[in-house]
Amino acid sequence: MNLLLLVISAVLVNNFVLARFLGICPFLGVSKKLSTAMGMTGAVIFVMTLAGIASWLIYHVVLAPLDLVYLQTITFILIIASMVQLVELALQKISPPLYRSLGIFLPLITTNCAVLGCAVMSVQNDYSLLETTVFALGAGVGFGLALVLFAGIREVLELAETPKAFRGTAIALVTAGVLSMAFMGFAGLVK
Amino acid sequence: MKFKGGIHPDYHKLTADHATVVMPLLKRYVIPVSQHIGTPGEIIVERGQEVGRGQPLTSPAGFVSVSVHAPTSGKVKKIADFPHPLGKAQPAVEITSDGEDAWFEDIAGHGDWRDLTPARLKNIIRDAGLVGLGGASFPTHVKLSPPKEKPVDLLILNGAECEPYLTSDHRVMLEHPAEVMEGIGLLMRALGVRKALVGIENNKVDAGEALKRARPVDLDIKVHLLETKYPQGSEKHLIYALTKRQVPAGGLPMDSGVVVQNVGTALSCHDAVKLGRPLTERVVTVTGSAVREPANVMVRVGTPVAEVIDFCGGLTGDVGKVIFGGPMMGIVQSNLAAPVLKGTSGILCLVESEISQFQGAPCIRCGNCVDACPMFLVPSIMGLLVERNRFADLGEYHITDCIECGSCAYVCLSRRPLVQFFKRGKLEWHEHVKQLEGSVS
Amino acid sequence: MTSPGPGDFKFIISVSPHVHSGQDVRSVMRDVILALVPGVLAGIWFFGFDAFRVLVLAVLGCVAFEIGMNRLLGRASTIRDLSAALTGVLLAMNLPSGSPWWLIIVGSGVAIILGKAIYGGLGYNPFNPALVARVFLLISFPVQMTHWVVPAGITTGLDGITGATPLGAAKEAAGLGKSLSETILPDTLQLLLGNVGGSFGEVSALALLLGGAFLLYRGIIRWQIPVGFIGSVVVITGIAHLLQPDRYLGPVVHVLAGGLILGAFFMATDMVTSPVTRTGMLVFGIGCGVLTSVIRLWGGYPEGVSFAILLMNALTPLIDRYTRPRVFGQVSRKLFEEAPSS
Amino acid sequence: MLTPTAVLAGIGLVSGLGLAVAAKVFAVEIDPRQEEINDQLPGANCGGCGYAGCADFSAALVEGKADPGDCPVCDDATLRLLGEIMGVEVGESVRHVALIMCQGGLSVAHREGRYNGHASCASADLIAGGGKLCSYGCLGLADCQAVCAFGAIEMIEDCIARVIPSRCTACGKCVAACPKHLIRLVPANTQIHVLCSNTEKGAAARKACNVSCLGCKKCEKTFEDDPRIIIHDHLAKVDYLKPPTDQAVVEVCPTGALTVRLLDREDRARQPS
Repeated sequence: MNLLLLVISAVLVNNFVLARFLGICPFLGVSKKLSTAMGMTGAVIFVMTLAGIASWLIYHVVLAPLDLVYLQTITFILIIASMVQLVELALQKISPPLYRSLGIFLPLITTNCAVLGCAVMSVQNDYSLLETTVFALGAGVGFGLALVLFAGIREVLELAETPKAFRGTAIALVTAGVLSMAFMGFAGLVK
Repeated sequence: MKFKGGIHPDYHKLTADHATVVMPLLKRYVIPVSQHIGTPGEIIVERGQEVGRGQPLTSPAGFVSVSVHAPTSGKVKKIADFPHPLGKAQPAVEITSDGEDAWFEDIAGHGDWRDLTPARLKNIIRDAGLVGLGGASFPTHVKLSPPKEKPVDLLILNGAECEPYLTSDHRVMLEHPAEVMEGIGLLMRALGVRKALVGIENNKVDAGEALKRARPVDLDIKVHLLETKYPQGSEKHLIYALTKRQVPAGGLPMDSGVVVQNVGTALSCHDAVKLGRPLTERVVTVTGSAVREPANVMVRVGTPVAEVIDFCGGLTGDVGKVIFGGPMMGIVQSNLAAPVLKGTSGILCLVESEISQFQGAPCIRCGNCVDACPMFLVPSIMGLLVERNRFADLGEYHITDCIECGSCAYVCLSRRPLVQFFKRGKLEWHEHVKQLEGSVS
Repeated sequence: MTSPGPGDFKFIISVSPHVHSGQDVRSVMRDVILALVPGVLAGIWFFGFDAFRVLVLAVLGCVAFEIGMNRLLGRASTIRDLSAALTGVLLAMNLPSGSPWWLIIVGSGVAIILGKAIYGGLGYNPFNPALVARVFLLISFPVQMTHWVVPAGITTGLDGITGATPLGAAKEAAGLGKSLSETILPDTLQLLLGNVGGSFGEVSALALLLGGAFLLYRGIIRWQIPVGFIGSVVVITGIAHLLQPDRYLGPVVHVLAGGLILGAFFMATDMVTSPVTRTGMLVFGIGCGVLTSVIRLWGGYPEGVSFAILLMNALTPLIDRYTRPRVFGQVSRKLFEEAPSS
Repeated sequence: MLTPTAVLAGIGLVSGLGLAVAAKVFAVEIDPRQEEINDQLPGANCGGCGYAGCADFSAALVEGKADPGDCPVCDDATLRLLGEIMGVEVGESVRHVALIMCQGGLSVAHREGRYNGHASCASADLIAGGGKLCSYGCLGLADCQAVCAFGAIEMIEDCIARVIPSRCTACGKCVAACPKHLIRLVPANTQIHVLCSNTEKGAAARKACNVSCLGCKKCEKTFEDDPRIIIHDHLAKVDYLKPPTDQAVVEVCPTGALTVRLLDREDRARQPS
């Protein structure tokens, strides 16, 4: 039962973007077009889940026994970097248009604090392997939900007569603020 | 007997009970060469040549083309660019009448249409320069010859006349029911169909009765009264209301086995076959509160608008717009020297208080236009996309299916010039598709 | 008089159509304000002069901020279209009657600036301005925003004792694990008339239903959103009530209490922030209902209507995109082959 | 101390091997020149060229979809180098500037009606030509200004636009945007121009606008031996390959359609004479 609560918490209540404010730069960078947003969501969910599992394994099989816990962050980044490189190579082959539209933001996932945050959090909260996978999947879906929702709004905002000073990222940040205010409605949903 | 969408404008049928009045012969007529959809004909007369009434002035260039004829007997004064109601000045033949109004000697009746073969009928119709009088002015003989792979089993006569103010079709049906019915018969024979339906809005019950009484015994023609709603007269929606068949998006009526003709066209076809007379005059409703004596006038094609308005008492001081056609789809005129064409169903002179001006305020997404659109498009977002030059996304919103009926702009709270956005959007979309095909191929 | 020659006659040159139904933004906003009058009067009846103070301050605040922003952005004045006034009235109805004056001014500022002007004015704002302000205030000033005053009626003067709203009481009971039967709850009639705690505009369900019916009759709002909204709340709270009657309030109370009627008929149906297609409106309504129920039944806040509508406003662009009607004569969804993709 | 470095090295090694295998499996052949070009580019991924980043721009360059000049950041030396790699001749011979062939502001031209609709020339052009008596003239609804990325077009009066030569980079966007096709790219060193596009006969042109070209051929006649201005369709056209140089010829024109306008020195457009 608490797996369901874990997912609801990761997707809605403590949404990685709108509640924990992690992964903001791809959130702003890729949300201009809905199609790229969906592509990015797929990539992030894939990387997050794999990175979550890999970092749990590395932590519990290698670091903990040899009490090298302080190496946790550097190893997680190393794993995430290689995961991202893998995705980049695959994507360039499978769908070049999506690769081109994601452009600079695909390699950016390496330093994306949401992915690293998810790995570190699942270790800190001492989740089991199953819980880590579910939590990472939920975090990825939450990130995707916020990103797709936000891309929908931004595409409509493109048609608006926004005052010159607020065009582009400024109005996006304001809208993201109001969106996170709305997400606070879910506070307390998970006891 | 209904279609979804559409609006209920107030109808102002001021001239519904005015009998048709014939305009006297004038001294000068200007007959534009291009008066129909399709390639304009080549001019076959020269300056100074004497012509009889009904003598062809141009010969058709290709299949989708018909000729134009002299409205009266007289001399060809000049062949040059004259003001045209649909935009820039275009080539036209100016004729000064000799006062006799004598018919061209070759004009002769072809007897009863029942003994003529369909091919012969179509030739007579083409030579008489017949086009749809509903406003689209598509050459009639082309509509009557659908390709083999598109079988047609039904002819529909459009007597809806859903545009406010206009009453020309109403008068034609009331004053010449027998000729209209005969005309329908000959169109059925030319098209090779055994069934015909006449669609009339139920604000013209007297016309419906007149037609029913005049139905020839040997013809299966049913007259149906439809709900008075704009745009009932749009071909796709008239077909749907009468037969529940849906013309496929981007397709033509013949794709659903139907051909639609205007009741005025049926009358003109009858005159062409029985009396051998080409299409040189038609009933035009001259109405609106900016013209002193609104009337239904039998006008010769090529009569300058100023003359027709003069005949109806001239314009009042505070005229705001002079429009060819109805208030919903009519084309605004800036120069009253432009002549009446075959497709002109009305001359509408509106005072400023009757006109609604566009403001182009931002769209507040109220959804009125989505409810009103008879093609079930989303005019609010399409308009916004055009306004922001986002033409590449218009295909997804099916802009090419817009019939520019104006229902959306009629109910738009922000008075946005939606039909202008869609006219522009269609041009830009076709440009975009051409570029894509260019770059892909 | 001889007809004018070419050129010296100044006709208006425009595209068709040349006539119009006569309805415009101003007439629609005026009708909505008219429909709110019964609700406002009921609020003033129950909460006394204080409620009227909130109303006036909110409307003046919104109009003043709108004038200021128009001037600041060098835009033509948009006061005539009454949208600022309407936002003011709706904002006032979402605030407790005892709200301090500065809270109202901050609310109006947020509603007009953050809610509308920053996006370029009416028509471009993705979120309902009044609700942006209400949620902003609820999160920033929780104490003042939940300072409910027991309705003492205009005649008996005002005494500032606080009384919980029905939903608030139910939430506290659930929190402490007490069963519903022990907590004191107003009976349905009081709920209907509005003799209960709550924001000054949302209490009298009867008055608001009257206004809502007027809007539906005038065709200003479509039935899809209110029916979808209230319908889904009734269904979900109904099931929850059946499963655990002592923990969850019945559907009737859920409908009449809190801001549901005000939200469903006046806030969710705000044209600019709700979908344009009928199916889209139904999806929007049901979405609002589901989210409201989820927050009310299991969430932290007693009242979920504002959050639900804001979240569905965020979803509206996606709803618009995926609930486009099938074009007349379009056989398959994909009849119109896409232009060759670049 | 040894174990942490060993662990890290181990993980690094394993990942590296995995990626090496993946690189083979997902190999995508890239044009060798693309690498070379990519090194030359500033690598700022600013998107000024309209592509998602420098890598994207170099791919487009190789496919010939873009030309080196598109990159606003590269200096001339780099542009020339890119040209050599691509084997394409780069650089411009004579600077060109956009010129609007119309002077028909409402102070000189007449309206045929009051236009009411979408404030865009291309949209207005669809409705009875836009409501100006001269159906060839500028509608002044700033389509060109909207599309000019360098702010080089200003609306100096009702119903007429004018190019600011010093800011114009001859990108050609305005030429495509004008529905009346009034804008031409002309060499910046020319001074004498026929600023009119009306091909109607003299009488009609004069009625439409006071500064219209009547096709009276007076200017054509002053160049008996080597023709520099040609009359075609009642409209004079300057031959920009062999432009007239003597500014005195302008006095010959009865309406002022033939006029002097210096295109290389002005920074602010002068008010119409």
